[in-house]
Amino acid sequence: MNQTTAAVKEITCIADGVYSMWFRTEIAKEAKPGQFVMVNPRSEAHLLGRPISICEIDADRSLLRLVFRVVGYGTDELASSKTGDSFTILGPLGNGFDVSKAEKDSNVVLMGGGIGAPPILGLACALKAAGVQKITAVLGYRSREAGIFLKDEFENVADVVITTDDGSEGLKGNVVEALRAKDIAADIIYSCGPMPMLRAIKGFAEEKGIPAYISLEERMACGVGACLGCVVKTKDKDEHSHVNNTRICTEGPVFEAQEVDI
Amino acid sequence: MNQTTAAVKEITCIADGVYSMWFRTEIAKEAKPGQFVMVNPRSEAHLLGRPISICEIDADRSLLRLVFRVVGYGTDELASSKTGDSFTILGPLGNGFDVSKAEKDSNVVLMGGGIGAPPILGLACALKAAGVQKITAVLGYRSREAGIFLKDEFENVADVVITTDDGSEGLKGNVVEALRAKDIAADIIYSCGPMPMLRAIKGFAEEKGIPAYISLEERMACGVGACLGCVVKTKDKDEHSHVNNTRICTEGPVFEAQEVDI
Amino acid sequence: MNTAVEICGVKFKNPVMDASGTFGSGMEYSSMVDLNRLGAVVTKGVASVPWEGNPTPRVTETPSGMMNAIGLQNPGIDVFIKRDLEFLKKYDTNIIVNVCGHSIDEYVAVVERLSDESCVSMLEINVSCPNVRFGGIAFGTDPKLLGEVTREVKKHAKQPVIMKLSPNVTSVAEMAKAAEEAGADAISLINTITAMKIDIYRKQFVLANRTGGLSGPAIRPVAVRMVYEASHAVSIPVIGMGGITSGEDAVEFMMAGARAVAVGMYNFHKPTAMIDTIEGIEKYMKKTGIEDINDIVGCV
Amino acid sequence: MNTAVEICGVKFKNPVMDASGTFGSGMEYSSMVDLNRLGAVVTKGVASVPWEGNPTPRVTETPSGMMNAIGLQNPGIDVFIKRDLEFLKKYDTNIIVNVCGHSIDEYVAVVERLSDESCVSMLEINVSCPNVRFGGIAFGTDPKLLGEVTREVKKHAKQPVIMKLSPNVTSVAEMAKAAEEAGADAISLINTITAMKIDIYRKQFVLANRTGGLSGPAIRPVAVRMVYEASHAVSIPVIGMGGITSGEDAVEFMMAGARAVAVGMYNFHKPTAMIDTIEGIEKYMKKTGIEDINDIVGCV
Ligand SMILES: Cc1cc2nc3c(=O)[nH]c(=O)nc-3n(C[C@H](O)[C@H](O)[C@H](O)COP(=O)(O)OP(=O)(O)OC[C@H]3O[C@@H](n4cnc5c(N)ncnc54)[C@H](O)[C@@H]3O)c2cc1C
Ligand SMILES: Cc1cc2nc3c(=O)[nH]c(=O)nc-3n(C[C@H](O)[C@H](O)[C@H](O)COP(=O)(O)OP(=O)(O)OC[C@H]3O[C@@H](n4cnc5c(N)ncnc54)[C@H](O)[C@@H]3O)c2cc1C
Ligand SMILES: Cc1cc2nc3c(=O)[nH]c(=O)nc-3n(C[C@H](O)[C@H](O)[C@H](O)COP(=O)(O)O)c2cc1C
Ligand SMILES: Cc1cc2nc3c(=O)[nH]c(=O)nc-3n(C[C@H](O)[C@H](O)[C@H](O)COP(=O)(O)O)c2cc1C
Ligand code: FES
Ligand code: FES
Repeated sequence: MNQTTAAVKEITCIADGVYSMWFRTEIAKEAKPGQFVMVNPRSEAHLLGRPISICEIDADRSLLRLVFRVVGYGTDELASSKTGDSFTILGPLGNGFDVSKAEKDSNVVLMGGGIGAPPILGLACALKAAGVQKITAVLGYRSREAGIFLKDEFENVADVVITTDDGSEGLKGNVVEALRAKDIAADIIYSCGPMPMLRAIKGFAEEKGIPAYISLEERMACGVGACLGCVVKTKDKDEHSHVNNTRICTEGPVFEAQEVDI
Repeated sequence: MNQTTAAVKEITCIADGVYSMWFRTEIAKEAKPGQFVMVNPRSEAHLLGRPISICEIDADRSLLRLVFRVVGYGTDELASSKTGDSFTILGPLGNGFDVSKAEKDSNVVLMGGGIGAPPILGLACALKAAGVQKITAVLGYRSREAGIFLKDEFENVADVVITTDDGSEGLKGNVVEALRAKDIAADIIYSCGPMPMLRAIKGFAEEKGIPAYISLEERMACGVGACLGCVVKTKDKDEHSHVNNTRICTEGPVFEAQEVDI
Repeated sequence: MNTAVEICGVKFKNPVMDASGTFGSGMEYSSMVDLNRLGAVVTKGVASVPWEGNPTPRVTETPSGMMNAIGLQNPGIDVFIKRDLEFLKKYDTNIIVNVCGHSIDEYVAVVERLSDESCVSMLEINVSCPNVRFGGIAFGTDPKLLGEVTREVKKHAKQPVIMKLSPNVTSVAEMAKAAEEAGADAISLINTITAMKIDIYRKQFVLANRTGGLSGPAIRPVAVRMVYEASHAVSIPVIGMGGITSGEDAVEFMMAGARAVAVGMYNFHKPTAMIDTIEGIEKYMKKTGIEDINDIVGCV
Repeated sequence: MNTAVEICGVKFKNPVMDASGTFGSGMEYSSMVDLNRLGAVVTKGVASVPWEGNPTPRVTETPSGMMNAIGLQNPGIDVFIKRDLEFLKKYDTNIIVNVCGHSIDEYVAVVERLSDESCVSMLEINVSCPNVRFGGIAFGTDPKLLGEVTREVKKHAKQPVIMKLSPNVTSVAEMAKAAEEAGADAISLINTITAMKIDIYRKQFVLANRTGGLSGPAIRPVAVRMVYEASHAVSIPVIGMGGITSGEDAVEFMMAGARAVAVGMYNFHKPTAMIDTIEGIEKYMKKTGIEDINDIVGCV
């Protein structure tokens, strides 16, 4: 974990308000899927780093890919940067997805909702590299018009099922509905996306008695476990905090769904 | 007077820490020598405009030249800008130099100290254009090493006398000493520079019984006369404020030396 | 879509005005800002006689804000009536006169002189200037003194009286209540927060007055909190200010409980800040389907 | 060149420490910051039993600052002694334990549990957290209560006691005096300023706790003023904080009267902020020819 200056190598708009960015940074050498970085805005008036998940990692060339949606000041500033611009980045942060939980012959289901898809892509690549045979990625988007991003990349490493809210591409509905509708075999689920989706997945996993690893979000200040800003309620007392609260930035952002109270 | 976006047309370093910048802006059409603009830093954490004098005006091509020394955040940000960058600028502000006070056949002496030289250059050009015959510019700098900037431009429109603090170029000493040493005839003085120099000029003018117009500086917030931040003590009650305080940004920055209490 | 608000029977075409001292008497900015578009023009503090104010430097920048110690320089009420009111009268907007004094008598003197000026819609009593000794801050930090000055001013005022509160207190709710109980028609807040900056290379205070008042976006979260506390403590209308830069900021203050808002130091950064704020409020209303701006007041 | 300072007989290799709650117990940042270089590590507030803290969201950004309403979540003194103190002991730096409680008894319980911990150099009593009801703010805004808690804590404390003051008061000088008179060995200030942010699109408070404490560069000028006022009101040492980002900021606080300084939320922006601050102080001393950092304390 380190704070370094990272230079923008490439930035492209890949869907309505969604940008893909490659950064050159040594952080790539340590990073694993599901971890994230804190990107500091360049404006001195905006002092908190923005947590962004790592989408893809090219450790050999010290490259990190981030994919993000513009929602406010920081992501807007990021989106308007150019090749060669540099940002201060802290990372890699968090636990990341534990690839070893998936057996080589497991039916692994990855579920990504909207801007939750990017970290799942890095995971899919890592699972594939680890020799996992059966990877199905169920990806939910708003609509064809708003953009079905990262589909091609997912198709390289997984069987892909697309859903949209309005049915304009793939199945209509959410990713859990798609899982049921298509009767997709799942021995283990990894997921990232909006809270209602994660809640549905938690319910599904409980019902089926399978493990589901979900990546959570919360407002963060430090990103390293020092400020206690980013906690989520837990079923059991957390080992570090000794209360029913755990730090998303440190013990997470990935949790086994049944452990957290969402 | 207006606040507009101005694009950097050209920026050059002309001496140690001193930059010359041409901006494309409609403000050029209204501006006159001795007036100034407020340049807003681009960082949201720095909200007050930086007052910078107008050095040269090219009204036809809507160009304004500013020459400034890097002393803090705002000037540093300006200095690191590039052609095409844009800044928010408010102006033209202040009264400017009154060229009509100089008769065509007066011995006009211009005195500029360090970063006080730039506004005097624009004045020299305007006096020349108004048909004034005898213009002597006495310019004081730190040293040859620190840079004798704008000398060539002054030589196009005036007789130039250079002084340096260390004698490394021209006369050693300050501009008033040079005036006396060279026994330069002066019917009227216009000046801009550091406070000790302006005080010396005020004394000299009083002694000789000639008018001296001096350009003052003070911390400013609004630049337009609204905040009352930038006052200077006056001999008589000021017409606007009805106390012995006048606004440098509005009634100044140029004052007849005997009117102000410096 | 309705953006008009009413405060103490005075109608404002929109809830946006300047914060006293940041817009002169409107004159200085009138070539860049159409005063007719403003809910009101609030004038720089005026006293019974001319005040010199503090020595310079009087202003300095701070992170996302600024400090000032003007010291209430003003030309006195006579000149003010002849020149500034005469100028402002021509515009179709409310005139709110900000009043300062060193003592209750001085406040009352100004208020009395203004009692015949029918063009003046409201009076704002500045009992919270941190930059003048005995210049208000004592009145603004002691509920008893605040009550006294409010009562005396109310006895002599013909126009509705707004008491302008200081943020430099333990409980702004208590101050708001003291003003209300003493008869204030409205309150406005916040004035600046007392602050200090030191030039470490010269080893001296940056402002000649040593301390100055902090304002700007930096203090907005404090201002919103105090507007919320004050407006929940009283039932008279509240005018909110402190770091407003946009329509969104204005809406935030109104949701906290302000019936109207004032833009202060941001006018220096952007002379059209108030116009932007008015247009920003309208844009917000359109986007969120709000028909009447009064519906959002105190809605959180 | 001497950067060492002494506070209540405790020697600090330099005057720079973290502000409680922004650096955990040092552990989290220890891979990026060499704790041996710090004047002290000040730990996150600890209570007699584990506290859950507030619901989320607990933090949000503001112009040149941030707000937090963590609500003093902490694992309780037993775990703290076993884990955090055990960890910190290994480093060559002072350990200052920040203590919180809902009542005088709770403060005293923690202080007593720490009395045998010889590795603890000082205690900092947080009577100024604005984010916990009965969690200190009352003690921190009423001079009488502040005096009481100070006296009780002093009765049981083996280490020198720093009382941490709230900025949410009319007179911080009065509070500083109350602490001194009741026997405090030192004071530290400022804690955060109570603030509020509203999400105008959701029409709700941004923080679950409604209000939160404002910190960061935005409040630095207020902090400098309060450190000046407090240090001129008492003769016990003052530890200054509020928006420090650099050696220059630290020097400003020391010139205002602080004998040592703490870096708070800027650690989040830049984990090496304290190291930068230490090096910045040394650079300033070199540049200006200051031999002993103690010479600048209160020099304006
Ligand atoms: C672990 C983690 C991983 C994330 N990964 C991604 C990703 O890969 N791609 C992506 O587009 N977004 C991701 N997000 C969400 C992303 O952090 C926010 O969209 C972003 O911080 C918004 O910043 P802003 O300045 O544009 O918005 P503003 O609203 O201006 O931000 C104001 C403040 O709120 C915080 N904030 C706002 N929204 C969120 C949010 N949803 N979660 C946490 N903090 C927020 C900001 O960080 C900032 O401190 C992730 C969040 C977390 C916690
Ligand atoms: C009417 C007028 C004309 C000027 N013309 C020129 C010029 O042509 N070239 C030039 O190099 N400088 C000029 N100055 C000085 C210039 O304004 C300052 O050097 C500049 O504002 C410094 O800003 P900063 O952000 O770099 O410094 P910082 O120290 O970071 O600025 C902090 C604050 O102090 C203010 N400030 C600092 N120094 C001065 C100063 N000397 N006068 C007024 N405000 C100051 C800044 O505007 C800012 O608000 C002029 C000043 C005035 C009042
Ligand atoms: C330069 C300046 C002068 C001010 N003068 C006055 C004044 O005369 N009377 C008054 O009541 N408030 C005065 N104020 C306070 C403002 O009206 C306002 O309450 C404060 O600045 C907070 O708003 P802001 O953060 O938007 O600037 C002044 C503020 C500034 C910056
Ligand atoms: C996230 C966070 C948590 C804090 N927790 C504590 C705490 O536990 N005890 C305490 O006395 N102060 C706490 N504070 C206050 C800081 O120690 C400090 O007084 C304040 O933030 C001002 O300094 P700054 O502006 O440099 O952040 C906390 C501040 C922040 C930002
Ligand atoms: S963001 Fe600070 S503990 Fe997680
Ligand atoms: S800078 Fe505001 S009056 Fe001159």
